[in-house]
This record gives sequence, C-alpha cells and structure tokens, in this order.
Amino acid sequence: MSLSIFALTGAALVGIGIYGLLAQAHLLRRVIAFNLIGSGLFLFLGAAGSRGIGIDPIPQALIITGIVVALSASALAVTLVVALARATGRATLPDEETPR
Amino acid sequence: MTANLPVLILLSSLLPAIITFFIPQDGHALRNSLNLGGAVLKLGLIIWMLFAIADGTVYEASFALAPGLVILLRVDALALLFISLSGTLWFLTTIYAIAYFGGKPELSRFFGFFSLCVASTTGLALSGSLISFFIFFELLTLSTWPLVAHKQDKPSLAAARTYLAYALPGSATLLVAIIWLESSTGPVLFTEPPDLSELDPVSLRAIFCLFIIGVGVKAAIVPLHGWLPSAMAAPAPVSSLLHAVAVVKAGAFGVVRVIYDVYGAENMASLGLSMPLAGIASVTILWGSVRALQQGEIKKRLAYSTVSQVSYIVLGAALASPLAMIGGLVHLIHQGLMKITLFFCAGIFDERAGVKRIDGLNGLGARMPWTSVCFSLGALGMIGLPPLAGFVSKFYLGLGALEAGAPWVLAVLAASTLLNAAYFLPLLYRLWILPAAADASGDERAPGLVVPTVITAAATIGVGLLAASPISPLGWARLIVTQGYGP
Amino acid sequence: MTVWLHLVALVLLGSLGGALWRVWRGPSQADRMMAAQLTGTGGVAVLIVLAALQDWSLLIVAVALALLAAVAAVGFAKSQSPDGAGDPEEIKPAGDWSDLNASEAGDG
Amino acid sequence: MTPMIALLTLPLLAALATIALPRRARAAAAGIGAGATLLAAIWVAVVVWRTGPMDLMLGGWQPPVGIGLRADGLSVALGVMTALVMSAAVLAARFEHATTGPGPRIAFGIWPLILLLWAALNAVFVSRDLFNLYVGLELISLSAVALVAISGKAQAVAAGLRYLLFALTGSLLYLAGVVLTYSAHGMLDIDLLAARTPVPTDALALGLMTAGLLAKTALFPFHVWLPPAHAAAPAPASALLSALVPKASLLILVRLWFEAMPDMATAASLLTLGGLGALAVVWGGVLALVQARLKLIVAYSTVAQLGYVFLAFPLAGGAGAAQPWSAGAWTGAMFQILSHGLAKASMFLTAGIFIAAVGSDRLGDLRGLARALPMTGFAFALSAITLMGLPPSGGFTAKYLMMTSAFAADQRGWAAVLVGGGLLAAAYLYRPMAALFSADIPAAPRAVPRRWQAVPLWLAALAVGLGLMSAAPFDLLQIGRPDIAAEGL
Amino acid sequence: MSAALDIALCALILGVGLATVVGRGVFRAVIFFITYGLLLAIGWARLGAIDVALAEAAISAGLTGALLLAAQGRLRTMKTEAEPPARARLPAALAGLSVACVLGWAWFALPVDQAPDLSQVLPESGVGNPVTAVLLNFRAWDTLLESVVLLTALVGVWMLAQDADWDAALGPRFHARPNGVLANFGRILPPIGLIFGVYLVWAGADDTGGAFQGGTVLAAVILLAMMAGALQPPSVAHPVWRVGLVLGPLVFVLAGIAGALLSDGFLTLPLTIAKPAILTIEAALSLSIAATLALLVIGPPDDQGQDA
Amino acid sequence: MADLATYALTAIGLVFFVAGTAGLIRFPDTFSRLHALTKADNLGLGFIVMGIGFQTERWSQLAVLLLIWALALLAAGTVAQLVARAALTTGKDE
Repeated sequence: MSLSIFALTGAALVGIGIYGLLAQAHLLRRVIAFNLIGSGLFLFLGAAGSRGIGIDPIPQALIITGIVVALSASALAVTLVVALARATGRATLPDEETPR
Repeated sequence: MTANLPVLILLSSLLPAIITFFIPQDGHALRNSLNLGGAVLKLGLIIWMLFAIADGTVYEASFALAPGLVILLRVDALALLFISLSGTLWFLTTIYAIAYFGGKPELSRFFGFFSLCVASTTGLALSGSLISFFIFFELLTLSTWPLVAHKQDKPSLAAARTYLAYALPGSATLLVAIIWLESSTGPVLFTEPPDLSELDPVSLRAIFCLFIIGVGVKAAIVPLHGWLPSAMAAPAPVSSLLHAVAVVKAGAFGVVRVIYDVYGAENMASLGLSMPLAGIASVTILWGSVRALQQGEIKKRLAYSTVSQVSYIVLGAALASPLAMIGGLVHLIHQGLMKITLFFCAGIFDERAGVKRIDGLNGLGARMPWTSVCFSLGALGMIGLPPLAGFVSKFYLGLGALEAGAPWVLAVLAASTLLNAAYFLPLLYRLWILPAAADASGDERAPGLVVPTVITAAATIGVGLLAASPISPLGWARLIVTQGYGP
Repeated sequence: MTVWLHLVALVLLGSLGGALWRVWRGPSQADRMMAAQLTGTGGVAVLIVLAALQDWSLLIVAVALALLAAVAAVGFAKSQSPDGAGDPEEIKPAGDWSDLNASEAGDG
Repeated sequence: MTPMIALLTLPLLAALATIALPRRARAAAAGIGAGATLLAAIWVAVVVWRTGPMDLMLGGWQPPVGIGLRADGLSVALGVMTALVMSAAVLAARFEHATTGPGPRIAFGIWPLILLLWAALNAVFVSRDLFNLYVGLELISLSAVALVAISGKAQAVAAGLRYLLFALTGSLLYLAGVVLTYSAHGMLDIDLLAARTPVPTDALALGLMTAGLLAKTALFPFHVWLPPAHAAAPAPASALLSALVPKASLLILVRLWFEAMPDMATAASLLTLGGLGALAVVWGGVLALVQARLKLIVAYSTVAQLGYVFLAFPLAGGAGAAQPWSAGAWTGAMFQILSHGLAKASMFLTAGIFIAAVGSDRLGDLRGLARALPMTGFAFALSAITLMGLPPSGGFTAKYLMMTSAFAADQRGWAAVLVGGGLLAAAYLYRPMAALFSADIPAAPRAVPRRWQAVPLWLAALAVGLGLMSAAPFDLLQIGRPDIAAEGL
Repeated sequence: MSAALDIALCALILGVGLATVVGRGVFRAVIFFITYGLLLAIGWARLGAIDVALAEAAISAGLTGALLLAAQGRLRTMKTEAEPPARARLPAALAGLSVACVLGWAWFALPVDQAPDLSQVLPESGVGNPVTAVLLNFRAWDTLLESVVLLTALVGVWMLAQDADWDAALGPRFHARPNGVLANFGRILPPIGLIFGVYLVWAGADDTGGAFQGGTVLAAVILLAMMAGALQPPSVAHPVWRVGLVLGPLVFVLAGIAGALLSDGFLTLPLTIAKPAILTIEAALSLSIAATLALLVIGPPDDQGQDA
Repeated sequence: MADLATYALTAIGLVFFVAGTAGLIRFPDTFSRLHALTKADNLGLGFIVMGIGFQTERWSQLAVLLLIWALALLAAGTVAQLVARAALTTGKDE
C-alpha cells in the first residue's frame, strides 16, 4: 500500500516535471523540471527496491549516484543559463533556432 | 607472375599518379619522366601479355574488400583490346600533354589525375567482375572531374558540375542494377555468365534498363549525353582522353560487357531488349550528327560527333549478331584513334594558331600542313571513306545488321554517313580551299604536339589497310567474338 | 505511542502545508524565504518523530538538515545584495541607495 | 584484461593530470595520455582479434551484483576509431593553439574535456550494464556540452544550452527505461537480461530507453540541437562531437535492440526506426544543401549520415536477425559508423584549418582556398568521397553491404534511401568543394603549418583505407556478435 | 495511520512539485524546489532508504538552494527580460498526464520483486552498510565514473567564465560585514559541519553515511564559509585546490589498478584489506567531492558585476 | 512516565508549530510574520526534541537531539536576521 503511494507519487512527479519542461520557457524553471522528473524516477525505483523482504541496497546506491549526477548536470545548466543571460539578456531559448 | 601482371599494369599508372601529386610544380623533369616511364612500362607489359595470352596463359588477381565485395582483375581478350588502346593512347597523349602545357600552373595536379584517370580505365578494362567494374567506373568519374575543371574558369567549373550531375546519378543507377542483379544471382563474374533464371523477365528488363542508364551516361547515349559537349571546356589533352579513351569508351565498354558477359546475346533476344537498344543507339547516332552540324566551335562539333560515333559501338553490341559485334568492337579502337587525332589537331589549331571556331580554319592547310593533313585523315575516316578506319567499322556493322535481321540499320548508317560528311567536309573545304584571312597566323613548331598527332593519324590508315591481318584490331575483334561469344 | 507519534508527524506535516501556502502567496521574496525556512524546521521535527517511530539512524538526516538549514537563506540574502555577493547588514536599513556603492567599495 | 584496464584508465589518469598539473605540463600530459590510450586501444583490438571477446568483471563481482564489461569486436572497432579521431583532434588542437593562441581558459579546459570525453566513450563502448551506461552517457553529455560552449560566444552558449536540454531529456528517458528494467528484473546486465523471459513492462522500458537514445543520437526529428551545437564548437571539438559523441548512444541502441531485448523488436517498431532514419537522411541532406557556412553543412550532414545506420534495424533486427542477410546489414551499419567517424572528423578539422586561414567558414570566404592549402583541400575531397559513399571508401563498403541486404530482404525502399542519400551528399558537399577549388585568389590567407594540414589528411586517408582494406574490420566486427547468422553474402 | 502519514506526505510532495512548475515567478519556483528536496528527504526516510534521505537532504538543503538562488539573483541583477507566460499548457499537461498514467500502469504491471540476493556477498564486501558496499565495492566503477562526472561538470562550469576573469578568484567576490551576524555564523558553523562531515564518511562504512553524503555536507560547509567571507574562494590556478579536486578519482583509479596488479582484477578489494581500503578511498573521494561540489555552486571566476 | 512526558511535550510543540503557521498565514505584513514564525517554530522544535528525548534508547541519541536543536536555533536566528535585513532592501516579487 505505502509503496504504491510512493511509486505513484514518483510517476506523478515525472508527469509534473514533463509539464513544466514543456510549458515553461524560463530555463531555470526547466532545470527544476528536469530535477523533478529525475527525482520522480528515483522515487519509483526506490519504491520498487523496497518490495522485497529487506531493502535492496542496489537501487539506493543507484539513486545516490543518480542524484549526484543530476546535481552536476544542474550546476552546469544553471551556469549556462547565467552565461546566456549575460550574453543575450535572455533566460529563454528562442523557439526555433535558425543558425546562420 | 600470372597474378602479378594485372596488378603491375594497374600500378604502372597508379603509382606515377600518386607520386605525381607530391612533386612540386617546377619538378618538370621528374614528373615527365615518371609519367612517360609509366606509360612506356605499361606498353611493354601489354605487349608482353599479348604474346603470353596468345599462348593461353590466364592472368588473374583478386583481393577481397569484404564478403561479396571482391576486386577481381582478369585479363581476357576484350580487356586486352581496350587496354591496348588505352595504353597506346596514354603514351601519346602524355607526350602531347607535356608539350601542350609547357610551364602552365598546377601541373602536378593535372598529371596526377591524368594518370589516375588512366589507371581507372585500366582497372575498368581488367575488371573480371561487375563490382570491380563498378569500383573503377566510379574512380574514373572522380579522377576525371578535376581534369574537366582543370582550367578553373567559369565554363570549366560549370562543365565539371554538369559532368558530376550526370555521372553520379548514373553510377548510382549502375550500383542499384548490380546489387539488384547480384542479390539473386550472387557475385557476377565475367568468365561465367550468371544464371538469370532466378529473376522474372520484368525484373530482368528493369535491371537491364538500369544498367544501360548507368553506363549510358558515360557512353553519352541520348538523352544522357548532355554533359559531353559542355565538357569540351577542358584542355585539349583532356578532351582527347575523354572522347577517345577514358570516359565515353568506358561507357561503351560497359555496354559491351553488360550485353555479352552479363545478359548474353540469347537473353537479349529472348527478353526483347536488343532492338529497343539498337533503336536508341540509332537515334543517338543521328541526333549527335544533327547537333554537330549546328556547332560553330570546332571542339563542340567534335564533341557531338563523339556522341554520334560512340553509339556505333552500342549499336553493334545491341544488335548482338557476331558480325555486328565485330563492327562495334573494332569501332571501339577505330573511333578512339580517329577521334584522338581530331582532338589533337583541334588542340594544335587552338594553341598554335589561336583558332577555336570553324571560320578560323580558312586557309590553314598551307600554313599548318601536317596538322591539317592529320585532321583531314581523321575526318575522312569518320565519314567512312575506304580504306580508312571508319570504313571497316561501318562495313561490319552493316553486315551485322543484315545478319541480325535489322535492315533498317543500313538506312541509319547511310544517313549518318551523309551527316558525317555534311559536318566534316566543310571543315576540309575551309582548310584547303578557302583563302586565309589577312591577319591569320599559325605554325607547327611544336614537335611534342605534332608527332603524336601524326602517329595516330597514320594509325587510322594503318588499321584500315592492315585490317585483314590477325593482329589488327579487326583481327582481334574477330578473335574475341569467335572465341568467346560467337557461334 | 506509535499512533500518537504518527499523529504528531501528521500535524507537523499539516503545519508544513500551511507554511507552504505562504510560500505560494508571498507576496515578498522574504516572505517566501522565511516560510521555506519554517518548513525546514518543521521537516527536522518530522524527521525526529520518524526517528523515534522507525529508526534512530534517521536522526543523522535531521542533523544534516538542521546543520545546513541556513545555507539557502544565506544564499538568498547574498542574492538580494546589489552585487549578489554582499551581506544585507552592510547596508544601513534606512540608508538610501546612493551610498551603497561607497560602502561596497570599502569592502571590496 | 590488462589492455582493457589500460584503455579505461589511461585517458582518465591523463585527464586528472591535465587538471592538476601546472600550466606548462598540461599539453604534454594530454599528448602523452592520448598516445598511450591510442596504443591501448590498438592493443585491446589485437587481443580481441586474436583471442575473441574479452570480459572484465569489475571488482571480481559477477552481475547482477557487480558490473560486467566486455570488449567485443564492435567495442574495439569503435575504440580504435575513437582513438584515431581523438589523437587527431589532440594534435589538431595543439597545432591550432600554437598558431592562434586561444587564451588561458580554453588552453586549460580543452585538454581535460577531450580526455574525459574519451574516457567516457571507452567506458560506454565496453559496458554491459544499463545503469553504468547511463553514468557514461551523462559523462559524455556534460563534457560535450562544455566543449560546445567553450568558445564563450553567445551563440555557442545558446547552442550548448539547447544541447544540454536535449541531452538531459534523453538521459531521463533512458533512465526511466533503466528504472523500469531494474524494477522488473532486478538486474541491469545486458547478457542476463537477454536470457530473461520478457514481462509486459519491457516494451515500455525499451521504448523509453530508445526514445532517450534517439534524442541523444539526434535522429530526425530530435536533431534540431545538433547542427548549432556542432557548428559552435572549436573545430577539434566539433570533430569529436560529430564523429564520436552520437556514436555512443547509437551503440547502446544497437546493444539494446540486437543484444539485450531482441525479442521485443516488433516489425512496426523496427520500421519506425528505419523510417525515421530515412527521413533523417533526406531532411539532413536537404538542410545541408541550403546552408551558407561550411561547419553547418558538415553538421547537417551528420544528421543525414547517422540516418543510414538506422536502416539496419528493419533489415537486421527482430525477425530479420535470423535471416542470412542480417550480417551484411548489421555490419554495413557499423561500417557506416566507423567511416563516418573518420571522415566527419577529418572534415571538421579541415574546417578548422580554413577558419584559421581566413577567419571564417562562409562558403564565399573559402573560395579558391584549395590553391593556398592543397593538402587540406585534398583531405576535404577525400572525406567527401567517403560521405558520398563512393568507392573505394569505407562509406561505399557500408552502403554496398546495406544495399545488398536491402535487396536480399526484398525491402528495396531502403536501397532507394541509400542511393538518394548518396546523391544528396554529393550535392551538398559539392558546394564547398566548388568554392574551395574555384579559381578565385583568396585574400591573403594565413599560413597554416603543413603538419597541422596533415592531420585531417591522415584521417581522410584512413576513411578511404577502411574501404580498401575492409576485410579485416569486417571480420573484427563479427567477433562476439550474438547469433551470427549464416554468412549470407 | 501509517498510510495516512504517507498519503499526507506524498500529497505535500506532489503539491510542492506542482507548485514549482505552474504559475509565474522564477523565485517562487526556486523556493518551492528547495522545500521539495526537504519533503523528498522525508519521503526517503519513510521508505527506509536512510542513505538516500541523507544525500537528498544534504544536497537539496545545502547546495541546490544556494545554486538556484544565486542564479536567480544574477538573472535579476542582469535585468533579464521578464519571464514569458507558460505556453501550450494543455498539450503539456496531457503529455505529463499520459506519461504519469503509463508509469502508474507500469507499477502495477511489474512482476514480483526480483532483487538479487546480496546476503551471500555482503560479508565479503568488507563493510557493514550495504549501500556503501554497493557504492564502493560491487558497483565501484559507477561511483568512480560519477566522481568524474562531477569533475567534468566543474571544468564545464569554469569554461563559462569570461576570458578577462580567468585569473580571478572563483565565483563572485563574497564579503560580509565584519563581526556581523553572517560573519559570525560563518565562523561558528563550519567547525561543527566539518566534524559532522568527517563523521559521516567514517561512519559510512558500517552505518548511515558515506563519501557522497559526507562530501556533500563538507561542500555545503565550505560554501557557507565562502559566502560568509570566512574562506576566500581560490582561483583556478590554485595548485592545492586543483590537486584536491582530482585526489579522490585518482586514489580510486590507483586503488583499482593496484587491485589488478596485486589481486584478482581491476577494482578488486581483497576481504582482508577491504575495509581500510574503502575508508581510504572514501576519505579521498569525499575530500574531492566536497571541493568539487562547493566550487560547482560557487561558479566560474566572475569579477563581480563588471558586466552587469 | 516517559511516554507521558512525550505526549505532553510533543503536544506543546505541536501547539507552537500550529500557532507559528497560523501566524505566518494570518499576520498582515512581512515583519510581524517573521516575528511570529521564528519564535514559534524554535520553541516548537524544542518541545518536540524534548518530547522525543524521552523515547531515546541511548544517551548519544539524546545528545544528537540536543545538537539538532542547537543547530536549528543557530540557523533560525541567523536566518531571521539576514532575511529581515534583506526584506528591507528589496520589495515584492518582481
């Protein structure tokens, strides 16, 4: 029962994150949306890993690794957003980049 | 040695090509001796092989690129015929080109690709399987493109672009045809005709069309000929090579290979492919001649003449009767000799007298007798005046047409002869009869240009006069047909 | 006892929800930040209760949260300073903006 | 085993060295690391060639407890190709820096980023663990994004950010599939998964992972990030980004569809992949045709060239895997990966040389440059030949093999894609060629050292050599390939 | 009762998650995201995944908040154009909903638990905390690559500096009123945090904790000290810091190679020395993780406001 | 006895938390909200800590509980100061 709650919460968080990713244009918000999706997936995995008799440590290890990786990517993304804003005055990407 | 000889013949032009790229512009002596040396070596090897083949030796070399993708070099009589032509004319053209270019820029690039072009033609001739034929066919495209573009002026670049625009789709079509065919028959070797029974007639006809389109682009069959007249923007030695030996001949050679070594005369007849192709060839012959009539530029007129003349070979192959085939094959050589003579002459007129257009030829006969005589010989040969080279071909083609039960071809031949006369005789008239313009100039103090021309012109007489001898091209063509295919 | 502790945790979560309402409403950035701070404290409390309920090792999570509770707020305070690197205390509360640059230059 | 450890750790150690060492020693450390890794890659290939696939159970733990690595023919072929491209890029970067003086920031960053990317690629090539592949992919993405943005220009930052968004989306989709797979099976090892009975969620997991990997591979319609990103990076970095980075995700796709979950491949899904590949060939080609900058042409060409590889899915995947022609289609696709890698890297490095010479890569500014830089012009032409798929290049071998399979499988539409794509490639590569080889005299191009010019020439020659000597790589690729169908060629 | 607690918690998590993606206002989204991490940590605690809870808590409380707030502040001072309104809400919502539903279906379609049985191998790992055993022994290769991912991100962040700033200290130039509240806080907290972080690393072998958790706490402490002006951020050229950054991965790789040379294979830790080896690796790793994470959040060298 | 203390103390703690939250919601302006909140929740956490303290099994756990409270107090005090100051310098959300 409880596990299902967490797993479904994880699934819903992924959905929420996808909404944010698609609907919001501000890049910081998109970075946040990415983190939501990632944490939703981890929650799902964590719930799945707790179904056995004991808690499976492998998903926990995977999740910790995943969290750190997500943090690295977020840090790079955030710095890129700041650099973009510094260069262009915008914190959004133009919809269709037509490179010249 | 039997395995190495084909490779050696290939390398005799491939290695000079590669080395030439790295020779600095002013390394004239090295470059010239390398290229001439390669040409001489190749001629020597060809002569050696001629004798050995007569003894019945088989030369074969192969190496695998990947499963199914095997390069097979094999010397058969047909290959030898083509290789002898290209080897001889390469040698002469090299001499001519050295004299023609003198100290012009980008010589290493030119001679590198020049030799590469010859190497590709050689490989094409030696190819023992369809896929090796294709690979060299494509290499030929790539190595001639820089030659066409060599002058790097607007017309040259445009011509080069047109050339690629025709040649690349053409070879893509050829590749599709090959793979389609081989997906049913397995790799096709020219020594053993493939078993076509796996495929239904519709597919076979479709594949045949693809084949003809693929090689027909290079053979300049109407309506795939558009690139050839514009390619005359290239320097004279290139045009000579293109028209006489390399590209169009590769296409014609491909037609012969496809018809005789892939489909076979019987299948051609039973699939009903023979007459349509002969029809297309006839149209090309007439159309090329008509267009040639309308050209005021010498090289352009010659170019359309090539369109017309090369289809004689196609016609001979398409009729698929032994005599017609002899006519076609012998024209492969004869047309080469005649056309290279004409282009050599056109180059000399341009270089030494500054004459590009027909009206500039007036009275040049007196000023440039050697060149003019050679030009006249080539032109008369093209018309088919006995006993010159062209006559022999046309004679056999006519006989072959009757043999194949297609008497209408005689009418085509007759019409074509009239048209040939119509576009060549005015040139001769201008050369010898009309008076020169007041400001005309021109001389022949360029032995490097004149000597090769005289040799090829003499050859056009020689092959006609000596046609009955077994080592003449005609004799050789007879041998090929009786040995390999004929009844 | 277990039921009671569950209840405590529930109420604490409820109170967290109230704080979150303030985060949503604002209106000022300080309001939001402060409300977030309250959720932090509430979260520590929840974790303490859960430690008693489930596993005492959860206390270590609470320690980490309590230890780092101020980092975000310090970051907020920094980001509110004009150069994004200062300290709100460097500015006189009633001070006017004109002497801001002077005070910074002194510290820089 | 030892050579594999060397392959995995040498670039990593070199990267750490370039971060920690003082300024003067950095380039040298990068050079030594690159050379050593190149040797290690060749060493692994030789060992695999002689003795078959090489396994490495990390920490001595067997999956599912630990992570298993395996170097099979495909891994080492990619490893050697990567090593060649990387070494060339390192050399080109050194020569470029010696000529242009890039400033301390780039002089610091380019070495660790290149080497980290290399380490990540090697790790991905041999990994058999889906989650480990995820970490490897992230490492690749982050270093690649940094390389895209390294020039610091606004356009580069925007391109890097767009790339990062796509890469992260792809990573998350892939991760979702991994999560589902572990939840369903409790294991992540490709070989163990292959032996499992499929469960309902497997199709979803495979779909998610595939979608994520497609985004990272820039398959149509997920390609929009690639051209601006690859065009924005400095030339040596572009070479890596185009030649190598998409190959990692492509390799994982191949592993998933052909090794881990071959049973899940339905005809419709395979057809979709092939269809998207075909669309990529056409759309990438058409867009390459209208670009005015050399690097953008080359970048769009990457979109098109990667499309070919996907034709292997309908030809050799699913039920087709048991057919005699599948070996040809599969190997042809792998040949395409290898030859495209070499040729594309060469092309971007030539673009770098042109930019160093005239300061721009607009086609109008490149006119007549082949006269001033004949070696580079020649290198460009050679790699163009490979990309067009003309004989005797690696690209031709690839297309020949795939086309033969397409006819054998009676799926001739794919052959049309191969032919049409080749002609499109000829069309879009003709424009830069025509510009380079035109008679115009360029306005005083800067001199570029010959040794720098030689770098792309070597790569292009290798790409052509791959076609001339394709028998050995062909056999190498078969080593460790699962379920080798009877040679259908 | 227990389920009620979980439902309430999950409702809060979902609400907060939703609040980060809907509505206007980047700042609000950032603040919600900070609280989101906190609630998630509680969620992990409820699931019994204490190590994950610890990592989540440390990262979200200590690092993500500071990172996002600083970025938001920079964007504000740069007068970035206003946030555009959300677009294509309905399709986005449908996409999100369908993905959520599919994943929800997948949960119920999952076969019964298939987790591998680690009880046989755990005693051979040398440590008592199973998560540490997985991270540092069974799947050490993941962990090694992950530490490299961090380093890569840092180099990438540095590459976003402006050339003129390259020799400057990393990040903005932090300053605080001497003896002010912030400065004092920056003096008091770091020693405690230092001890706590070291404890986490040391205890991680057999108890909750580990290199990442400890490293994250240390990173947050370093960050705090820097923000409070107690510790000046280094410049890129700083040799000690650079060595510190690579120390962890380096020790890890070398230990792995030593395993290949002296024992059964790459990254192999014989049981007799497994625990000290793991502790050594963890110590070096947490040091590097701390340095890397702190510098990641601090950002590239930025000679304050020259450009703003 | 210990349980009783826990009940009582945690209940008081809850009251403070709820009151603090109510203040956070109801009070009209930023500074009064700040005021309500810092006082309330630190006391609330204190009572919770003390209440749970009666349930601990080891002294070390109690010590950790107290450490948590001390840290929370330190953080809360600092944060309140800083945020209040910051609130003076900035206005509403942009």
